[in-house]
Amino acid sequence: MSDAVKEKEPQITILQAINAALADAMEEDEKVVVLGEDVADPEEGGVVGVTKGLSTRFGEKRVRSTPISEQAIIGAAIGASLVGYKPVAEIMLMNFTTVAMDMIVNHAAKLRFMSGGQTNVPIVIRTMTGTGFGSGGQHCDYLEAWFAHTAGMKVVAPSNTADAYGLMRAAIKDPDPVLYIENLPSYWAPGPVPEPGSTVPLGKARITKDGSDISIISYSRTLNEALGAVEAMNSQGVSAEIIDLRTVSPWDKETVIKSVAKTGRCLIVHEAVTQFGVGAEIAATVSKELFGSLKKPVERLGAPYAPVPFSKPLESAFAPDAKRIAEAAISLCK
Amino acid sequence: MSDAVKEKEPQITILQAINAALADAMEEDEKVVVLGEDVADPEEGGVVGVTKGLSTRFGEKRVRSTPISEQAIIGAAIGASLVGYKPVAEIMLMNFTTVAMDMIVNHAAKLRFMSGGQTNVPIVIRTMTGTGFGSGGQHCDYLEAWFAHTAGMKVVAPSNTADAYGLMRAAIKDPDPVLYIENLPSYWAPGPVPEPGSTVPLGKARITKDGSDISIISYSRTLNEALGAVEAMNSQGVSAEIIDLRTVSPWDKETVIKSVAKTGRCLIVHEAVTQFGVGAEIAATVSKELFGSLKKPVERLGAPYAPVPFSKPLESAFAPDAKRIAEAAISLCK
Amino acid sequence: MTTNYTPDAKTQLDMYRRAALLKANDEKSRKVIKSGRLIMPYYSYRGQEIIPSALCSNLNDDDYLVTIYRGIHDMLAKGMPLKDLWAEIAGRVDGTCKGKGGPMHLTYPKKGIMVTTGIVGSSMPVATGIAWGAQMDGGGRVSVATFGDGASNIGAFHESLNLASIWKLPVIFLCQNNLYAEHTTYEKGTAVDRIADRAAAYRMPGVRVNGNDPIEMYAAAREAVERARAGEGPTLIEAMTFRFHGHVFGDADAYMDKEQKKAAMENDPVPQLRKRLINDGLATEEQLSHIEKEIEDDIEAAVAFALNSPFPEVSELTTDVYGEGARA
Amino acid sequence: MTTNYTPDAKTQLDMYRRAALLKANDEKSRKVIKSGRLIMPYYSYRGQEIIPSALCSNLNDDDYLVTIYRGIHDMLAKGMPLKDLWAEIAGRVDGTCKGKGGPMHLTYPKKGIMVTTGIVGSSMPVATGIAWGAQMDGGGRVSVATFGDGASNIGAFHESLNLASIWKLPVIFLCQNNLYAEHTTYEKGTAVDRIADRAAAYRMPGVRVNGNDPIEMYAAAREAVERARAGEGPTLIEAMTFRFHGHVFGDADAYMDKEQKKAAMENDPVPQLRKRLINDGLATEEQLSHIEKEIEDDIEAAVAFALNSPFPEVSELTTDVYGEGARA
Ligand SMILES: Cc1ncc(C[n+]2csc(CCOP(=O)(O)OP(=O)(O)O)c2C)c(N)n1
Ligand SMILES: Cc1ncc(C[n+]2csc(CCOP(=O)(O)OP(=O)(O)O)c2C)c(N)n1
Ligand SMILES: [Mg+2]
Ligand SMILES: [Mg+2]
Repeated sequence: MSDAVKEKEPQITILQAINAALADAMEEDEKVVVLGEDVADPEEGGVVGVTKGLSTRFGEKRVRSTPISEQAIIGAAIGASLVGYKPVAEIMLMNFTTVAMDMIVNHAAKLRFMSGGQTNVPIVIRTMTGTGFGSGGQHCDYLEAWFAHTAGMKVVAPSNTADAYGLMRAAIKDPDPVLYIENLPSYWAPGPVPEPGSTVPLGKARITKDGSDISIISYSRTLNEALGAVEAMNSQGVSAEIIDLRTVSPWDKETVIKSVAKTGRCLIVHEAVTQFGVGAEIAATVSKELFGSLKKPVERLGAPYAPVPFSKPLESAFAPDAKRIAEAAISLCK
Repeated sequence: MSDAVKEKEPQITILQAINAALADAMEEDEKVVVLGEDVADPEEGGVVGVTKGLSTRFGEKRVRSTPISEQAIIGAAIGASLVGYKPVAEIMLMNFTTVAMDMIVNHAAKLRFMSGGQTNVPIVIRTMTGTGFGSGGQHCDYLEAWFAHTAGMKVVAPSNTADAYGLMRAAIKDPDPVLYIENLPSYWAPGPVPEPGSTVPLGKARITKDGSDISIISYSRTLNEALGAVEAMNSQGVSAEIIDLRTVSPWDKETVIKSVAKTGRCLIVHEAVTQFGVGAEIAATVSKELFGSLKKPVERLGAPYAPVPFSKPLESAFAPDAKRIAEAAISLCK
Repeated sequence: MTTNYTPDAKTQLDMYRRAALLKANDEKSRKVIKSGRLIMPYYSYRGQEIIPSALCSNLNDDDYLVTIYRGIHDMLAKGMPLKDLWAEIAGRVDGTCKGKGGPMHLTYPKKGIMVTTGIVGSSMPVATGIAWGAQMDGGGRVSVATFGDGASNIGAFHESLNLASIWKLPVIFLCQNNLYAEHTTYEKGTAVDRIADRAAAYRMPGVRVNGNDPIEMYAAAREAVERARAGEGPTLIEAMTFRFHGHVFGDADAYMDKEQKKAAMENDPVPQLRKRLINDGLATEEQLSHIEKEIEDDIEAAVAFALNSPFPEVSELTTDVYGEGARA
Repeated sequence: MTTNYTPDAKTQLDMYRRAALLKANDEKSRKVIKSGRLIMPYYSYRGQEIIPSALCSNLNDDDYLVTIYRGIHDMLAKGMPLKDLWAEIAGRVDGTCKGKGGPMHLTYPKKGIMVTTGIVGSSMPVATGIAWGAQMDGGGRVSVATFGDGASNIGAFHESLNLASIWKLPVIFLCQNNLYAEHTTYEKGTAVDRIADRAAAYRMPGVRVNGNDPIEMYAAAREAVERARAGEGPTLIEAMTFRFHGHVFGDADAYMDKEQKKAAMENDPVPQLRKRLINDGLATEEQLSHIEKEIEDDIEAAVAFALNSPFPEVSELTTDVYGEGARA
């Protein structure tokens, strides 16, 4: 298909894809409810409008704006889920999960196990994060490693419209708590219109681009940075296979190992701080599983060990971008 | 020195070593203050008595029992530290850090950086955890990986009396926030009396036992389980070098790499869930740094991906013990 | 305090039946633990029996309860079967949670016992959420969070009461004020004379009652339940009581006022209720002895059942982390 | 409300000087952002100037302030130098935080501006802790936490007020009630008619004042400061006000009541104070114009200074994570 034709295809943004997934899920299942700060339409359907229109369409009984009370928000979601609802709760920014960690970690994640399977907590926690808007140290952290380390939680982080839609639909249907990570600067990135009703299975990665020299593993915004690095890599004769993890936990070991077994090189990229980040688990696993057959040590590219800085040049140097990904991949393939 | 002589040396418990470190620090520096639930003597100096005697000796102005308000406890410590105090705050159990994560992660860890170095937060957060007492899913988690992933935090976890004392003294003197992890079942383990005033530098591991076949890296209670595995390993002709990390973050890469470079094999052991745990960072780093020279893939032994179970046989199977450590080490050396 | 809701004879007997069960079960528990037959952290509720007995005389099986580590009295009053309870605290496969939850995480949804939490204050956000579900269902079901006096100082209390009030949720916040939070006295931790007064900060009715007085406690619970069922929103009840045996089994109690404790134990509310029922002619000595004997036998049978139940297979360690069909 | 504390002429002029600075600085900020010369999240405080102006007329340089993302008015009133401020929000090396903190994390300990937080409610626990330090020091210093109406619904509020009261700490909880929390109205989120009434839940004096009235606001602040200095403990002040320009720069305000907003802007408190000072003969038109001109010039100079200051070296990314001598 030529680029010209492609451009004529209808497009929507990631933000719209999430909105559509919520709307379709609510339409299909009346037990799906939405809550969070400013999520209803009198409050403009969320600070960036992800839930816009839902309360008008489904009523403020099912789409509830809350006080600034994150413990109560997650508690409300957990409680309602215990009696048959499928709440989608918004924690406006990922750093604000810090005031609700007890509810998420000690309760949502554990109730199924601690009750011996008598109860379960089918909630989705939507949250957004990411550098790029000069919000500084307390508004941009990627904290997915915490939740991936928490038994009972699932963590997804879409990078495009199809996954944004499909992972949301799957997360809502899932019988367990799912943390759904949205990237703030990517909201307005356009992409193909997802097929209504489509789901993307949790725990399944996607080979976004085939390649033979190196496997680049990423998710969320940095996956697109990796795609942005393709040209630079090609120009140096480096053929990268790019894998979108989509689900950070449980992650798709099989797909990753298979790819790295083929390419012999592995670069893991994420916006979170490298140290003790998600890349560590993947690197440890790949290094072990493919011991003796790797061409190069597994490399990780994440943020430096520092809080997110405000000043633009520092902020720009904080998260991996296409340029640094290309450099790292090319240097690994030398 | 024969065992008979050793036994005559005066001994104290880890609990007493922590208590002595606090008392000596308070004696030396009047800016050292202690706060937490039940920490003063009218409340028995803590639920297990770690802070016993301190308020009687130094006054309830410097040793303050608090309401059950973990956010306020850490906030109080942060605030007092900003104006010149060196608070040691107790969060009774590690799982209760979940209600104070905002204060710890968004504030204590970041204020130095966000203020461009104008302020700093020299606090120590003491917390205890560990399986063994049948406390179930919400009282025993090892969550050190979260804090190790948080830029600005330091994390220590002593395994014996000397380190319990020396790390506490160093943590109190340190200009930044330190999370000090105590293991509940180890409190009453006896050991040599630490030298008054001695410190153990943060970030320095200790080779607890020399060996040539495999490096076992651990900290906190499982370090002692590793020591308990020595006989079984010896009997199979396996000579293990056992390294006590002591500081989990920033961890002593140099000592670990040097040891594994020598032995060619590496087993990392901790009580925390293996997936996305501290062992992942160490395994990823060791695999990379010693790429091509390892005799075996780096192995990790931690808890399964599950909440802590109550039932005794399950609880006993949850955390690595001497037997499983020996098995894993022996199998790696085959 | 309203006095519109005086329990009739049948209800009073029902309350006594529950309270006697709770008392006997606590005594048995401490005996079994002391004997070394069971090892676990045990938070005795002895002295607090009237509160859940009076509460649950007002609840239906499909009303909801979220309780805490010190909550076995609440669960038994709500209908937790003795065998499921004892097998659980013994860590056996026949336990209500297959032995995986233990005494701090007992759950029994069949009787509305939805969550037991070991985190101070965390019963409240969850019970509030359940009440939100109940409100959406429209079936008139009520959700109750029980918690201690110390828990009234933690953030989750504040957020829950505010949300419950704003959304007019059918939830009852039942504070069992036993005057201690672990080793800390009420006064040392709590900057208000009466926790009930905190209700005003949430435009919510708040009432302090003598939780050891069945009539008073019943009326308060009844009023709150009716409010909730009628869609009029939440209530905060502060039920004054006392725990006889320290914070946790093995606690030496040195921090407790000896006189205060002695006085409380002399005013043991369960035998007092018993005496009054007989004095007021609402029950006979024989009737009550018969009930108590039945209870003894049931508990005995439950303990025997529990100790004979097998431990779970070690494979249970990694089940129930995710649900069926979910990728682990 | 007490009326013992009427500000004298000098103090009123001092308040106006601060308020005029705040107003001019906000206007300049929005202009500079609109022009594209600076890019940042900007939370206009326009309309709330009187509150910190009256507060800080009662504070010394060594009193402490912990403020929030919407806090540049608080900082300027407390003495943050314009150049340090502007260079910081421009992300330059001459900024008070070397450009690393930015508009949400401005800090200037030399004037007691200890922390600016972007987390709703988190000013309170930290300010409470500073007050604990001040209490131990015994120097009579006061610590102030400012926060919004929405922040009164989060757990940290509850825990902080309780602890501050129990420990009798010299802290002032200053709620700037601008009737909105992001896009949510006060009533929709807050289950109490007056936040000041929540003080009763902590045995603490609570007062609601018109925060836009310099006399009323001054008196309330003065009384709270004196209480704190005298060791009598904390105070909750709810200062009623209104934000003119939505939650964040760029906010379309569609959720706001047009009439309400129009009325508030017509009652702009800064020109009102100006007018009254002249009418009451406390200042002349020339005097005030002169002050305003000085302010304009200072701001202009600060903006120029900021835009000419270099950006920090990229190596700054990994400094100040740990302190000197500490192992990184
Ligand atoms: C968040 C949290 N902090 C601390 C603890 C430890 N802890 C367990 S029970 C308890 C005292 C609770 O007192 P109260 O709320 O009065 O209940 P009671 O035990 O008296 O029934 C404390 C501090 C905990 N479980 N959770
Ligand atoms: C814990 C937390 N939750 C949510 C947010 C997002 N947020 C930023 S400002 C704000 C509204 C705060 O309203 P209010 O306290 O009234 O202060 P105002 O902005 O009106 O000055 C919200 C919800 C946050 N920063 N922190
Ligand atoms: Mg209590
Ligand atoms: Mg507001």
